[in-house]
Amino acid sequence: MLNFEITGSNDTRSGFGAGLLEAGKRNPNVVALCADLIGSLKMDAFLKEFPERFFQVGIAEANMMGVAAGLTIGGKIPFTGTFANFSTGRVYDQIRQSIAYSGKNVKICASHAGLTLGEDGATHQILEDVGMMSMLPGMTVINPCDYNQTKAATLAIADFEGPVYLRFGRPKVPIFVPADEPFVIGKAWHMHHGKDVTIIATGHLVWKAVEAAQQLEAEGISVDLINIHTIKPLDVDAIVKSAAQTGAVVTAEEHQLIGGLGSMVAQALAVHQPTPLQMVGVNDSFGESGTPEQLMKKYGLESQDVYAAAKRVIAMKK
Amino acid sequence: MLNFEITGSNDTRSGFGAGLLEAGKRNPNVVALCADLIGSLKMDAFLKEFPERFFQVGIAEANMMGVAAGLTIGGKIPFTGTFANFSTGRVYDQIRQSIAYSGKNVKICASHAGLTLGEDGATHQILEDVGMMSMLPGMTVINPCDYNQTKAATLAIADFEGPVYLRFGRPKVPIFVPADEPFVIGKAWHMHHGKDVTIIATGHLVWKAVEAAQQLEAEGISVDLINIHTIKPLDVDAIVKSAAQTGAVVTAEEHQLIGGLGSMVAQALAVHQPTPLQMVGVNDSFGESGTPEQLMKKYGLESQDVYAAAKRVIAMKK
Amino acid sequence: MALCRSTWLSTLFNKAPTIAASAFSRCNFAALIAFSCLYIMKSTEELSGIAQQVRRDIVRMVHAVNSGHPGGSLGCTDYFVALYFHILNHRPDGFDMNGHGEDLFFLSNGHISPVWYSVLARSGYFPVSELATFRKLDTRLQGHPTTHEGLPGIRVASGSLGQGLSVALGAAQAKKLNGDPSIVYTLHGDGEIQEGQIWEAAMYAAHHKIDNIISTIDVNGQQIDGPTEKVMSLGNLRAKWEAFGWTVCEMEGNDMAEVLKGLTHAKSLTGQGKPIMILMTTSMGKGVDFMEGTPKWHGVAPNDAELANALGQLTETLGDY
Amino acid sequence: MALCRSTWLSTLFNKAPTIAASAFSRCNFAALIAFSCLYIMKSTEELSGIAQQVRRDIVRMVHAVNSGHPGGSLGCTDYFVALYFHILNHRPDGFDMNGHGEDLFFLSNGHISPVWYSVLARSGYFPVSELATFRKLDTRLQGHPTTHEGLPGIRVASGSLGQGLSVALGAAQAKKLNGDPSIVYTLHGDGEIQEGQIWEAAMYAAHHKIDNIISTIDVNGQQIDGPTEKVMSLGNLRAKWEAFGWTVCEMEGNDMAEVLKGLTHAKSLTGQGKPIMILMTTSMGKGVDFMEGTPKWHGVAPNDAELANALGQLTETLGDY
Ligand SMILES: Cc1ncc(C[n+]2csc(CCOP(=O)(O)OP(=O)(O)O)c2C)c(N)n1
Ligand SMILES: Cc1ncc(C[n+]2csc(CCOP(=O)(O)OP(=O)(O)O)c2C)c(N)n1
Ligand SMILES: [Mg+2]
Ligand SMILES: [Mg+2]
Repeated sequence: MLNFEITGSNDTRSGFGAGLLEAGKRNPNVVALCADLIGSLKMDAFLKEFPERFFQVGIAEANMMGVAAGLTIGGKIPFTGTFANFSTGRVYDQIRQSIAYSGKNVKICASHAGLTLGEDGATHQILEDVGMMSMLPGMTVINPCDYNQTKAATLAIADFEGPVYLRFGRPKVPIFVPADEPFVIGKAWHMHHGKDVTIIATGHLVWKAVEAAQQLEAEGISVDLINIHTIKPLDVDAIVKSAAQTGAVVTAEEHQLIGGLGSMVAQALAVHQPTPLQMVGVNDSFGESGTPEQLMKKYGLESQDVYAAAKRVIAMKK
Repeated sequence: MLNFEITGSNDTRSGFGAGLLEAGKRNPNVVALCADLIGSLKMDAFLKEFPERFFQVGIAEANMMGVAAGLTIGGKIPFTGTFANFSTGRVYDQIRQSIAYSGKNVKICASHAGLTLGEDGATHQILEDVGMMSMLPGMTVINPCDYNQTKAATLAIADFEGPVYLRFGRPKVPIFVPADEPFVIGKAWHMHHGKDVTIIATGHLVWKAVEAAQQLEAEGISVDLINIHTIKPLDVDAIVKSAAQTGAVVTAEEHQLIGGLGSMVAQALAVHQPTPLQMVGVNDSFGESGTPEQLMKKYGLESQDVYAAAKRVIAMKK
Repeated sequence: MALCRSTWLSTLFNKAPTIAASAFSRCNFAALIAFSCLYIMKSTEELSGIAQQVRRDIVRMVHAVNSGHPGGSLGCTDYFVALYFHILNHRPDGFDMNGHGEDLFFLSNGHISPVWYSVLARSGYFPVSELATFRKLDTRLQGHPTTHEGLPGIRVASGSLGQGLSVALGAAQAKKLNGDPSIVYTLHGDGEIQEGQIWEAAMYAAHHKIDNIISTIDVNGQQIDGPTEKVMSLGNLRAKWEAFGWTVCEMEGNDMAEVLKGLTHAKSLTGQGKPIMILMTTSMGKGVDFMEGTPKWHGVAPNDAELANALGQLTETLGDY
Repeated sequence: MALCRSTWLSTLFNKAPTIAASAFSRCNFAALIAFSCLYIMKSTEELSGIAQQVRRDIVRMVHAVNSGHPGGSLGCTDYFVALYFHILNHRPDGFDMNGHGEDLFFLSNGHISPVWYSVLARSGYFPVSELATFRKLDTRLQGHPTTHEGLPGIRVASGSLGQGLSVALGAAQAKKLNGDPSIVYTLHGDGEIQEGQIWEAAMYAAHHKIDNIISTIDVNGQQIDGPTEKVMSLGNLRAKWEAFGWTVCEMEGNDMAEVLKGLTHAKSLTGQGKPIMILMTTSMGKGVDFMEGTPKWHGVAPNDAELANALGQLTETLGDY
């Protein structure tokens, strides 16, 4: 029905903070590390509750990844916290060798991903993190869309055995996922069934996709709407089935087009079900300073852009 | 005609070494840096000829990238040399901020890329470097296929203004590109024209693609063969035109399928010309120890694999 | 062509400009004898006056966009003013990326961009009015300094900590290759020193005897999560840098006379085969009482009332932008 | 369950096994009183004999695949033998990734995998015959150590330099959380110390007072491109580590008695609030005259004649694999 009630507004990082605290209460092996960004990562509550299970590493992200890998060897489940660029590009080789290739049960939790961190500008606005982490064999990559989904994802990865990259953001965004919606790693959430066009969205773009879908449905265009919270392993089945039904696909993400969700969907389609595709994302450009809203508009990540992509791709159908 | 004469056999890194020496002779602003791998990178000749223009940085790759960025500020054209994983994942954030975002004229030269470095195993066999570097706005990404092309590429990037990632390998491979074949950054080399299937290959896989194409042509299948030495900027025009003619595309690379050339081709096709695609590459797995030949076979990167992919994709045509 | 367009500033303070002989002494670089330099040296009081204005700029800039980093900026204001209005041999009105024949400055702790932007504008790199665009869409004054928008005075992007020393070392080596006797300066946060790349660079500088660099660490004892001592203790910083082969000086960073003395002394130590590190003690938030000595204002902007309070403590000496 | 299945080795040397009281003293970890330990201590001569065999294994392994790193491996052989056959409180025959109640060892300079594999096999972690698979397709004995193929004895992958100290510190902190009084050991190359991550970890260890770690640097003065002094001088290593807050010991690494003394002394320094670093002087290629003291054999395998020459210098004490 595309009738998602907005129950509030909050930042996804607060969903992480709440999930981490809860995970810490449920499992004494959950520990947390932070690289001088406790407040930004919303790790304060965990630190206050479990000071002895919290490790401050200062501004030394490479070391943080190694220490986290080592903590797993004593049976701990470490959650690392820093901004998304310092969680990935700064420490890629460390994650690759000491965590992914070594199969360590580390949860890499990354805030301030994408353009929406706003005024800090391009050095902080990583738009390549999902691509980097998805190339790593054995890595699970999750990009939830609101506070509730982020909290649920945080709890789910605490119970999951293996390295995980969890990506979330800085600004307050609408809360629309029901608090009791189950979070199943690797399983797309089919938000709405339709037959004219498939919209596949992740992270902050899911709400934009909902808005776009509402507009399309109002015009009589039937939308199949898929929330890909888990980018790796990708739910190829759900995507290919939907593409086969609609014959036209749109992807939407707060990430570079090269290497992002769109590229993975393009691969899946080309191999299994060649289908016209239009992608919404950042087109080979760095970000810049501005308010989150200004940036989403300037870089073409608004619901209007998803809507326009849907119209374009429908026109591409034979 | 698919008649490429093999004129010898050498490693692509030696092509880099020869090109670097030559570039150094042509332009006094060319300088080189190395992180304790002079012999592996074949930088000895440059060091001998221009000791005062050579900077040894020891085992400190992050620093090397920064120093290289700084050297450009004095008008120098720095070529950095280390293994491909330490040229990318180890230093991604440094490249991102100090080189790519800062628009510095640094040439990041990376040896021992892919599986073919052989016995050292997975920690050294980066299969994600092309994906990482291609996501960076403003980065030029080049992956030449033999000694001659690597030498030509090295000379070309010395004259090109802007950051470049140049990827090459360790083992000796056939030399088949004519020594006088011009190297044009960003322009695909259309090696053979055909109408039944397009094969797009890069790096060490180009020769495998030639062999596969020969086999296919012998069976009467007409092959359009494209050598993509420049992965970014991608020659989308050449790819889309070829796909429109053949209606079936194969990509081949020594890289993860996720994030590699195949994914960029899939994106280009899905947006401009939805076409069945089969990809040859490493399928979401780390490498391992073994001889280059054993590994190429085990991980499905042989001419046989390109041949089989071509047969599969032709079968996918309506 | 004047090396520093500051005659008007001196006039403001009604002090007779003095010719700095020391500036001439560095001008023996052949290619640059052409643009011989009329370097105007300012008195300590004049510089302190400029610093007051820069501090006003800082709090106004971060207030206007409700974001940015006032704490470190205020603490480092005296250093920046001394550097740009007295120490550097530079060309604000003919910015050249390569900076041949000029001293260069690199800000490694890019988050304190407000103080740098203010000093760059006030020393003539770009119009002071442009400070009003700080962190706004399409600005050249990005949240963290960048070359990407072509702002004069910036030679590399920073913001991701720990990278600036390496870049500066490359620039210093390029100067040596070019036969340019100018000096390269860098500034770092004390928290930033926790990054491993800093120590890679430290080792490199000593090994290559890069003695045309003067680095400074803003030892304000604070970082985002609290006092450096609690977050990740730096231990004996002097011993660390000495063990890494640097000549180490110390300097009180919130006393203009001391800063001038410290930087001049450091300059006298260049050319002796060793890189130079100044450990500069500052108070975060210096000049605005309620911001002083706490990490609380590391990256938080004042509200309207706080701005008024802050401005009440800072004299407008050169006119607000 | 024996902590170390080495009775047969002792028998080989016709020496009566002695019970190591020191081993018992570390066994007050509640969960482990169950597997109380019969730790067999070997004499210095026995250990030297094992080292001869390990050196044979090393040159034979790298020769067999014409690749791998004999130089650093041979230099560190005495350290490895002392550690695995005398110092470590470990369970070779019941490998458990978490290693509760065991001492742990991390090889950060993963390229010297040959010596580690030999010692692991010879101390009972896996069949000695498996050494013949080194670096061959489908082997568990990858070119660089990895957990990926499930080889007992390995707890994290290494090969990309500079990462092992951080991992070991995490493991050491996990032991503290778990109330496990065991010790964590690490080994690093001297060239590896140029990596910035090492210094991040160094600072972290001191700050968190991680005093259940004993790290060792293989100070062989060589790296791939030549002598460390020429490639990237480490300067005063002792001063560096002391400035970073570590207790620093020195030890001659190619004298078995000295190694035993050095490691035992280091053990006595644990639990005092500071991490411990041993600067171990070795000769690269030790035991094979033509490989000694040169970086030439860092990563080059001997040919047939060179192998024969090398084996002629090394006594077969335990039987070749
Ligand atoms: C690599 C990296 N990690 C983390 C951050 C986030 N960050 C920005 S400023 C800062 C604290 C810096 O402390 P310090 O250098 O002492 O500067 P001060 O707070 O004193 O201005 C942190 C952690 C960053 N910008 N870069
Ligand atoms: C991060 C990283 N950079 C470079 C290399 C390549 N490499 C392998 S061993 C080595 C030299 C190591 O020197 P040292 O630690 O002294 O070991 P030794 O040669 O003495 O065994 C280098 C540069 C690597 N493995 N990892
Ligand atoms: Mg500070
Ligand atoms: Mg060494």
